[in-house]
Amino acid sequence: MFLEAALINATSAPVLAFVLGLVAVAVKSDLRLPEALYQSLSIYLLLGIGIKGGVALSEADVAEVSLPILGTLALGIIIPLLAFWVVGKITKLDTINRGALAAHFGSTSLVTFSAALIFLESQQIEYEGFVTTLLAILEIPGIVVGLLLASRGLGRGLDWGESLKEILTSKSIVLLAGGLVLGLITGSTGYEKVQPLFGGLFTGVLTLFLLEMGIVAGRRLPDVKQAGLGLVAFSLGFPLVAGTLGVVVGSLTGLGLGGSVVLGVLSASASYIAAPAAVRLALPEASPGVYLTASLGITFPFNLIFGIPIMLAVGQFVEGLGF
Amino acid sequence: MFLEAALINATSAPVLAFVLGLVAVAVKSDLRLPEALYQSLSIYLLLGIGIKGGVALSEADVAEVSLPILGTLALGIIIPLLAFWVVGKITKLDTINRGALAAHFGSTSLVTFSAALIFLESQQIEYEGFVTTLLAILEIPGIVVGLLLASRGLGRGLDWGESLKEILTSKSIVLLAGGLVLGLITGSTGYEKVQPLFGGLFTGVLTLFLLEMGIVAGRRLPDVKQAGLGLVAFSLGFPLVAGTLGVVVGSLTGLGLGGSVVLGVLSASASYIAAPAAVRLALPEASPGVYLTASLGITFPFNLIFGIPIMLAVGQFVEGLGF
Amino acid sequence: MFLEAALINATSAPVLAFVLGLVAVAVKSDLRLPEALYQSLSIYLLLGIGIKGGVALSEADVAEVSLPILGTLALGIIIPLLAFWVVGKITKLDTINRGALAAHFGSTSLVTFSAALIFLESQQIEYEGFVTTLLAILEIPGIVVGLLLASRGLGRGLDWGESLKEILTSKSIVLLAGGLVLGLITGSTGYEKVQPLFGGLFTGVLTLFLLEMGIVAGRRLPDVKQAGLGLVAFSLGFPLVAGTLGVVVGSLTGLGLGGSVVLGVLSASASYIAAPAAVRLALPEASPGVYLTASLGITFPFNLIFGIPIMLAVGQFVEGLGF
Amino acid sequence: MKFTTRKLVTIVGEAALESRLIRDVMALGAKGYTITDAHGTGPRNQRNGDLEGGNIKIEIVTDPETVDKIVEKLSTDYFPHYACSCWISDVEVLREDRY
Amino acid sequence: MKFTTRKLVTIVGEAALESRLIRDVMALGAKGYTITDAHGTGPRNQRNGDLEGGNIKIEIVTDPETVDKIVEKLSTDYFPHYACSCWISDVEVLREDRY
Amino acid sequence: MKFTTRKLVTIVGEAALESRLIRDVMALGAKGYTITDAHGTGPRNQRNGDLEGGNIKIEIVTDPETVDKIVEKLSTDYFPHYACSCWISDVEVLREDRY
Ligand SMILES: Nc1ncnc2c1ncn2[C@@H]1O[C@H](COP(=O)(O)O)[C@@H](O)[C@H]1O
Ligand SMILES: Nc1ncnc2c1ncn2[C@@H]1O[C@H](COP(=O)(O)O)[C@@H](O)[C@H]1O
Ligand SMILES: Nc1ncnc2c1ncn2[C@@H]1O[C@H](COP(=O)(O)O)[C@@H](O)[C@H]1O
Ligand code: NA
Ligand code: NA
Ligand code: NA
Repeated sequence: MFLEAALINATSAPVLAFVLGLVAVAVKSDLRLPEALYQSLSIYLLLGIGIKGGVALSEADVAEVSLPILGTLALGIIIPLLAFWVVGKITKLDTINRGALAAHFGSTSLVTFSAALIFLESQQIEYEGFVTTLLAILEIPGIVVGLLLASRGLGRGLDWGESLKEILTSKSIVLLAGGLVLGLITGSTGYEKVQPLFGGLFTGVLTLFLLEMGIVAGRRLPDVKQAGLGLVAFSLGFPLVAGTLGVVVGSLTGLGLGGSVVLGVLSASASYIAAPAAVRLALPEASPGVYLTASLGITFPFNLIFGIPIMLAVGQFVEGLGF
Repeated sequence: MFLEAALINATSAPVLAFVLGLVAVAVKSDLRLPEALYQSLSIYLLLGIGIKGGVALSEADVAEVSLPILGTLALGIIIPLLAFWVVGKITKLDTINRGALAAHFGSTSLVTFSAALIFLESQQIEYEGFVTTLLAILEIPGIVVGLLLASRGLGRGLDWGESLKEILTSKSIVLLAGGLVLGLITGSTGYEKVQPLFGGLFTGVLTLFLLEMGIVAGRRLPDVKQAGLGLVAFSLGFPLVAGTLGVVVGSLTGLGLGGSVVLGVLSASASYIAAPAAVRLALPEASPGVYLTASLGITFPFNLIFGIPIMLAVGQFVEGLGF
Repeated sequence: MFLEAALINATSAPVLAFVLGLVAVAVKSDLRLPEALYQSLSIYLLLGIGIKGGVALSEADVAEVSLPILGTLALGIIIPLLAFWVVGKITKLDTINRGALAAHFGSTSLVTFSAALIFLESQQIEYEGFVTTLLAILEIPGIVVGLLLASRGLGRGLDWGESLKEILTSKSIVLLAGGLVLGLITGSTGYEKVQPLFGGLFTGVLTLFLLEMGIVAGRRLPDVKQAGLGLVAFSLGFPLVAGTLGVVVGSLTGLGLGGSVVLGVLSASASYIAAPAAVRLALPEASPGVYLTASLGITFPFNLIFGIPIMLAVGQFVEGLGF
Repeated sequence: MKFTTRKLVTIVGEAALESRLIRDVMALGAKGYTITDAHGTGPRNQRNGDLEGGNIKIEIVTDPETVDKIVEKLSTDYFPHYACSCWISDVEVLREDRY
Repeated sequence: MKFTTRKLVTIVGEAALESRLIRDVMALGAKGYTITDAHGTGPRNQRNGDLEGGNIKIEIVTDPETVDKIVEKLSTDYFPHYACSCWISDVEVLREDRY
Repeated sequence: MKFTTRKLVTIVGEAALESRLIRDVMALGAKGYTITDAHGTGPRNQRNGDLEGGNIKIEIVTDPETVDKIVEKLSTDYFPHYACSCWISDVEVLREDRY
């Protein structure tokens, strides 16, 4: 059953496109999506996911939503702390780089999230529409906690005002949060009119996007060799730990199987867009060769291909425990 | 009833996206659609609107179409003259800038037009498919009349040959007029095949486009403060006058309620693509700080949010008069 | 009947958009698709065609497929040899330019292929889904044979290792072949999810793409005057010869009417993307003014408007012979 | 290698001016030009909020006489009305008859 | 035509730095700048695999004193941490008060 | 601030040449380069209608010996066959060992 689910995930068009991107890099092809297309697709994904989440939220009731939100907030603080501590145990990285890693693994990956939704749909497992709200919530605190942890290793103080402003007004947050509000206001009547674009084309667009992600991740692969065993172990093992935590929190706060799995995937995933941008500006002393290699070169492909079905298995196990 | 319609308009996805764009500028976000996406979306809108208009025209009969076309031509000459005169009365601008404003308010805004169609559809009000033809017709004469008026204030003569060539062969006119002919020839059988792109995705694409328009308009807002009360009054009041004129002409030339409202919106709207391009090249002495602030910074947002439902109210009133 | 089919082809939205592009150049409009959009659309077409071909292949059985594949391989070698010989007869071009032309006419045009599929669908003529496989197969050998023939005229040797690598890892081959494999693996269940993007929007996207192709071809037209009668005769006549050969081979290897016509169109079409890129790098001595004018300026428009319905007529005639 | 001295003129202006600038520059005797998309700010921009939309940067390698003609043309037809910058530097080229 | 001598500073750096670089450069007295999108490689890039994503090239025509201030700022705030290149050349301009 | 004199080589050529040009330039000893997308016209373009599609502009800051090698390579391998322009100017840099 697990193998079957994993196979369905691995043979879906988006995941295969990701593999095609890896292959294109391996054979040294000049294939690359135009920068403007890549940016356009990511605007589409962020806004579309936001809108759909908002529409779902407009139909959910507050009671149902508040516990999961609180749980997610807690995860947003606990996961980066845990990551910081684990990295300290199994690598020799300094405080700054540990904090940078904590920021990345404390935040989330929109694409992994989207792939998880498509996977659940292909398995006919339902999930709460408002999980997008959880995505938006989990995006930010991890970065802040990570920066906070790193700043203890800095000779200088961090310019918190500017850093927070840059994170909160960054493109991805404005699109995601803006989309949520837009969807909340326009509701399902308004959404109907834009469904052909934001709904119907979603999996197709994600397929194109993952092609480019495969290329980007493939270019990172050579760095993995230099990364050191500790970092590789962390990038593969930590998602399982954090992901299981997410599933459990989801289950405890009242999410169904699907919702818990999504929260697990969110917790397992590492950011490679919002976090790197914030860390690069606020924490230039941290090495992109460490944090991008981990999040984009290892954790992202791992989650996409293995992490998602594993989280489902974990979800089913936890459900079986029946607390 | 009017408030209800206004609310439906204001909570539609495209208008909310426009507001999101304004907010993004207000919070100083770096959100911006890639230039290539913005251009691609505008090509899509122009060609798609042209094609749909052409298909509708292929099914209309000449008798029905000719009077509204004549009426629109008349509007294309009267509105810029009126604008030139009104601007002279309520501002201290010189002949050149008055002519530039006349060119902008004599021409039309494709996006306001599209938003009006979507609004009418949401209100289940029918409109004649060939209104797109009216859009194409109203696009050009206003610019020519405006330049003509301005040229009286120039020390030099205007290079009419070049100016007309630049207007008539400009991207927007070629796409709109070319789309019309394409739709006319291919008819509804040919259109069926491209409907999923040009029809199904239309509202969604307009939503993305309006996000960027919100950003562009938002960046113009600071200029509004320096614009002077006269210019602001003109930009808010003139659309109502010209729009009412358009509704009445539509009604008198035999358009139904929907068609009259569309012609009203077309008359009320000011150009911020075709006209600025033409004016900038033919009339560099005119100040973009005046004409763009008026058309893009004030009139466009006003029409999008208030003007469209107001035109419907005007249309219903005029229909009630029953001439 | 032939005229009727030709008319249906000529009044389809994609072909009309091509004509609109030609007109835009003729009236000296500044209309141009943004470079990034053009590239994005071609990625979409290549990947989408590949995926659909792969899905079809996953449902075909080996027996049915193998003979047509062998026939196509034979065409991939015979057509460039024939082209090289004919060019030698009717023009005064040197060995290098003859080889370059052979490479172009030995390879194929994706857009002509796509237009042929849409045309057949509009005629309700069925074709084998795996024709895309034939497209991918016919893409490469012609280029290799052409370079081989040209290299006899070179003072220096050709860097075959690098040239082959550049051809095989080029963007178009990776997308087409990668898409085929992706479609083969994901099958019709996986395809269903991406159908709205890669299936539903196909004709619409091709319409936009052909608009740009019209502009590009239109810019080549002035060169046609300088091309010499021999080259023009070749570019118009050779497609008919090669196309008929293709139809016959298709029919002999067991393809139905639709499939034979597609193989005919593939044989008739000349490459203007893969071949020029390969020839430009491997054979810089050849003149783009010769090979691009022939393939893009003459053969491409000819095939798009006349060649496709002619191939159907040839197919129907060959079918009537009943071998 | 035989190097020759030429001038490099760099013009930055509103993108809408592209075709006019090219026509004028070539008519004045330039044998080639290279254009890149650009954006920027200058003293004028800040004053009166010119048209949104990008700039282009045109680079022209040519001889000093042509430079003078180009600069003259800019001064009369472009500087007064349009957002437009220009600077000139010395360069060395091979194949001197091409520039 | 009255030409004046100025300096042209060219800075190539990670695109993410755009707004910071502009703010700093203008604060130090530059009256304008022109930006183009770019990509490239340098000695640092090859060493530790910096962020993917493009570079920007900023060109600033200004006087020698401002050049010194800009170079100083780059040396303290940018060179140590970011992928960033800089070179300076001589140019001539018209309308000297603009630069 | 310690400035050192270097040369700036600017090469404009068909975009398809990008990877070859970079490989050659780096092999000849350049330590970095910056590329921007460009389009343009030159004497060759007008003669025989080369490939549609853009140009790239490559800028390389390096020492005079490497410049000579690059120019030599261009003269033998690129100028005869491809649309390709090149010009050279003087620049000053900081951190001299980087260039
Ligand atoms: N000092 C400068 N250095 C570099 N580029 C400049 C400078 N001043 C102006 N520019 C460019 O020239 C354009 C037009 O300047 P302006 O005419 O002042 O609006 C600006 O948008 C900049 O791209
Ligand atoms: N020698 C050079 N010539 C031209 N551009 C350079 C050179 N070295 C570095 N660059 C540019 O400066 C950027 C940053 O260099 P680096 O700090 O070494 O990563 C590179 O990505 C290149 O675009
Ligand atoms: N005089 C020039 N000034 C600036 N760029 C030039 C000049 N001549 C040629 N170019 C550039 O070099 C490219 C190749 O020139 P060509 O080899 O003549 O086709 C052109 O497309 C232009 O971008
Ligand atoms: Na996480
Ligand atoms: Na109007
Ligand atoms: Na062929």
